Amino acid sequence: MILRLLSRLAVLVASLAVSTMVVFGFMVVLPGSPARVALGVNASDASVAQLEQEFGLDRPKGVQYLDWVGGLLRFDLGRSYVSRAEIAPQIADRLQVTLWLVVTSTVLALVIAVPLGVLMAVRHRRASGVLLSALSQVGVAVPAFLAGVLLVALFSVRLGWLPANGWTPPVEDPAMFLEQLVLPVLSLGLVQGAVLARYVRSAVLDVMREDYIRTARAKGLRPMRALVRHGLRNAAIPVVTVLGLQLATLLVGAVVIERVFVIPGLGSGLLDAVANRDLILVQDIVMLLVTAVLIVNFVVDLLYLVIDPRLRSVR
Amino acid sequence: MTDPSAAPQPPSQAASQTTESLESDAIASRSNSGDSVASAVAGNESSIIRLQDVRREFRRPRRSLLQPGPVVPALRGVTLDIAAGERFGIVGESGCGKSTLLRIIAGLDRPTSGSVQVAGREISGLREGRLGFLRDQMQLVLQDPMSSLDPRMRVRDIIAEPLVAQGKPHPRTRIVELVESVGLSADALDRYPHQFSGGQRQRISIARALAPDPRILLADEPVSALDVSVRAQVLNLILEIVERLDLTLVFVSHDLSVVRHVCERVAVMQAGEVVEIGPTDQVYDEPAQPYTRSLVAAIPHLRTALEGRTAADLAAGAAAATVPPDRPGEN
Amino acid sequence: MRRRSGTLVIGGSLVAMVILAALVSFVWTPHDPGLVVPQDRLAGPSGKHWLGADKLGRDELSRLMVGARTTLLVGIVSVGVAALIGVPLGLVAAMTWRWLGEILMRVSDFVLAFPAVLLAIMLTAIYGSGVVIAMIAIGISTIPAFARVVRSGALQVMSTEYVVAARAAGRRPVGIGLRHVLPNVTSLIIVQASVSFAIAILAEAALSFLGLGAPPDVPSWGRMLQESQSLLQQAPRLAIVPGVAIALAVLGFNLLGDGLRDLLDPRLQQRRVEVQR
Amino acid sequence: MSAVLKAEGLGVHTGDLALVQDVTLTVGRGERVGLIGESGSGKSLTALALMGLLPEGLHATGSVRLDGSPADLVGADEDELAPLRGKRMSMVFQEPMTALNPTMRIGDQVAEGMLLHRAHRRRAAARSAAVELLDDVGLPSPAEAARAYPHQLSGGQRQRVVAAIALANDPDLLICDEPTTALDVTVQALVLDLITRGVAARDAALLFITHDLGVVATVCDRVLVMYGGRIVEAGEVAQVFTRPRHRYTSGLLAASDLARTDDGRLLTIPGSVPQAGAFPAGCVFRNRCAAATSACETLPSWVGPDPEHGHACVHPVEVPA
Repeated sequence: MILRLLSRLAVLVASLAVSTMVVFGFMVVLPGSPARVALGVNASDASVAQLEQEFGLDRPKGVQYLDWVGGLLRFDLGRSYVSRAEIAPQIADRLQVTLWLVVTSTVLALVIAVPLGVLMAVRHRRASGVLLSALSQVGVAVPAFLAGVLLVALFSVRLGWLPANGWTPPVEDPAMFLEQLVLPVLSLGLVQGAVLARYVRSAVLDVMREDYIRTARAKGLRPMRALVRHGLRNAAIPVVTVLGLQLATLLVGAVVIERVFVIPGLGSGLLDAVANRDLILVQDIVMLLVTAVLIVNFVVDLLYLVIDPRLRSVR
Repeated sequence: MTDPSAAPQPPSQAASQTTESLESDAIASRSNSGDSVASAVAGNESSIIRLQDVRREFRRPRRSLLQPGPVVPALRGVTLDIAAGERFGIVGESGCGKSTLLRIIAGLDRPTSGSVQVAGREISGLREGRLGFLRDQMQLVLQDPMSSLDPRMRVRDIIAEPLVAQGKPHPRTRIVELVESVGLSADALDRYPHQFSGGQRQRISIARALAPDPRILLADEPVSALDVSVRAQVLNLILEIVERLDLTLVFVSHDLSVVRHVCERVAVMQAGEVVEIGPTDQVYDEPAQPYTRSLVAAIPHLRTALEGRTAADLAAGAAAATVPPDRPGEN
Repeated sequence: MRRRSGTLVIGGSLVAMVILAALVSFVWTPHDPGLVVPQDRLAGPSGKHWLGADKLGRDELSRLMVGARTTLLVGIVSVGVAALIGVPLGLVAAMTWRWLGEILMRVSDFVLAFPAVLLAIMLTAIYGSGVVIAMIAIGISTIPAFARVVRSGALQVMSTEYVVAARAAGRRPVGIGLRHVLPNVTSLIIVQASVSFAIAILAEAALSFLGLGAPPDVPSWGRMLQESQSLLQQAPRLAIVPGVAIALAVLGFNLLGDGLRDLLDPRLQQRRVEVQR
Repeated sequence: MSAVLKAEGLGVHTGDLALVQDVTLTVGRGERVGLIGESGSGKSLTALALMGLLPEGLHATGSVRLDGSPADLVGADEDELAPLRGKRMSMVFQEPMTALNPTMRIGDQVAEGMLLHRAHRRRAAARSAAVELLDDVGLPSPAEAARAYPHQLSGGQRQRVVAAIALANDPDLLICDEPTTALDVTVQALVLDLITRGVAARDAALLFITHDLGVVATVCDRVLVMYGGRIVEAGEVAQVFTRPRHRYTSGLLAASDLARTDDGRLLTIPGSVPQAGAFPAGCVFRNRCAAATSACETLPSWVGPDPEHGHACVHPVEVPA
């Protein structure tokens, strides 16, 4: 078990290391220098050279890479090529915003998906189950940004119940914060919930056909109780996998949703950085998002160990 | 293993090669107890398959960073000699190594050490690409009629496969001849495996095995997945073909009664070793080894049951010898 | 049984509709999709504009039909390329050394950490936006799906007795791969292609929505949706039309994939037999 | 002898396909009855129908009564069936590798049934009773086994655990569906012994389902032969296995006797077992039977003093007087 843990940890560290190379590599294969990109084609050679010197972009690539990675390890993300501001503090703010979005919508997705998925599985031969299943199929087909636009059209434009966009930090005005949070979280959470519900459904369907459920029923457990006592934990194994994979999708969804609702999170930051051609900022934010995904994958592996005793024993 | 002399090597591989092989020979000859068919010891001119101290070890995944995973011996020094034209059985319970042994004879797996000779040629060191002569001479019938035929191939392609794979001509007449020789009609050739019953699929498997005109037929539990009413048909077919084509048959089974019907000589395996070897009737009627005795005593037999043999009697028979401790499941 | 084929029929028809719209758009659209008619600005559905016109007075239906082309093109190229790379990788991972398979799977885990949209944003930061960038990004991020599906399918095939029999018959590894493994994983590949296609449509729409996909003059569903956003008050229809198109296309490919899976999955067929026993 | 289980005209259908038809059987207290048949004979479906555990899409007809319970179990709802299962009737399944929940400790799985049926109200008491039961079924170091997960046990040990679960509440009826088919012979002998002792100690009725004639003869007093979803012959084991009347029974006995040959060839039944539901109308065996005539195209009636003794064959094997 400890070996498995260590090997997963090693994979995590290796993946992070390779990610830094990939992300940095992308920026290096670039034709011309980041300074030229930042300043635009019309900038004078002198100003480009000056920017390069200021940010050490004239040093060998290897040195720049080590410098960047060293900075990452100290949470020093460097300074923006465009605004020259320290990146770390502004990313920290944006990260907080994105975390609010991602965490609340994941919770919402789970709250929707688990009961709904189980219900769809248990009633898969009845009209109600088929109907729910069809609805969830439609939910899966709607991208989060489309859900966002449609929700705004309905609740903000038509009904005027909720603000169409904007962001207020919770410490400033909790009521406003919540009002503005509702629609983006609904857009992300409903769609993720639909996707997840389908996986819960198929996992539960598979488990329902297992022999041990029949054994449990032969003991005298009623079908639903047998499923809850014996099935859910086993069904959780594939669902947790998907949950981990979905997080990457959710992060991307958040990037797009932040654009729809004009929320100053990492996604908006990333898109702004792309628009401003601020490559160091792009590099940092992408690295941050990738790190988040990799860490979640690692946590998923740990969850397996908790759920499945077969992985815990020495084999 | 209760008979200490029959346990030649401790699980560690400390013992030297020579001692071990001597001891293996010793088991073989002793358990044959002077019978004239005692050909297990090297030296029989007519032997077509000869195994010398064959060992196969599998390495489990490592449990610690510091040392490699534990080694699990599947075969602990098997020495066998199978004569040309002989019907030879290998029996044992799950995990005893009988299937590993068969795969090694078939050149589908390589022993960790020891020598495997087929028709006088050493095969244990050869790469799969150099086993052409073996594929010519030796063919295989496997256990599971559901999984041993490719569901996406027509029967004619399945039967022709050994010929196609070896780049030999495979005219339709030959394929028809093969399929008819196993009791199916030629119109079976254009159909797919799922259109056949278990017994018919085993017939197709046999036709495929016969395609390259082999001299040796290896059968791995060929009837254990079949219904009783179909089992007899397939056993008859195998025996008839072996006789007609003068094949050497190596028949692996967990079922001692089936082996008794099919084979002249049998090797009983336990925990990677041959514990007893001899003429089938003798092994069955007067088992020399406690393990063989328990194996025979545990079989629920219709006739003895009607004579009043109960489950308690079976259990007592099974427990008479030391049964290896239940091994953890393999999954 | 009936519901199973129902899934297939609905999915197939939706996909056929999208393909038909794209094909027809090459020879005929109600109007020139790029034609700006100021007096038709935000016109509602009418005999002239069946689905109305956008803020520049361009015909919505025509743009929708031409947009289907973009959607399909990105899907076909990215999924096709991903399959071409992913399938051989999966086969190699399953059929050669185990350590290589392990490494390939770790690498594919790693690639999964870079979702298509993120990859596209990175590429855009450097090369600027475009359909090709979108296709590359979506293609790369789709490779792991194929590699994984093919590997696990191939591992299953490799453990069957008919592969053992083929080896005993003298088939070399390449022959086994081509004659046994590939035919038996084809259904998995088809299903995966359908599902990946749905994901590719979603990714393409997201990129166009962000302005990172097709350039402004090429009609695309995601961009149509984005342009509608400022006009939700006056013309919510402009959001609904491309939105429904995206959703139906994705739904179609998903249902098609599900239907094909049920139709082709030998495990399910076996299960059906078991129930009958 | 009072009948613990009485099934009359039991059938199992999927859509309009009949998989099991007209099964009538009784099992008395302390009696051991075998149900033998090949694949597709419907023997496992019969067992599941008796327990009310048929998979989705299949439904039972006819009637099943358990001594002391007024309700007909066919068509009864879960509220009536659940309290009976695991308490008055229980079941041991074929596949020990999959019959136990892989993520729950063995002890908890055994204790669960006792807690459920109020044999013990306290969790701790149920746990220690579970350990005792595991000891009873012959698990080495039962306390340790109770803390283990299923994958840590061998197939034979798991089947002992399944048997312990089934015997936990001293049921009146134990149904075993091929409980030893997946096991090695030596382990099979021990598990068979364990089951017969467990049943005898509780004076329970045993319905033992298998394809293995030797096993039936060893374990049971009485036997029912199933083929094509119907019971074709029934009677005392000694009677049926030495003087079979139905052509299928005699063919099966001949084909399974590897010591009896005709010129070196084993005796066989021609053809193969049809797919479930694809058996001929009339006598289900007539398309493989050498004695079949046009008279066999109508369903043969039962010949015998009662449903527990007799056969359904138009041309029965003659018994030398």
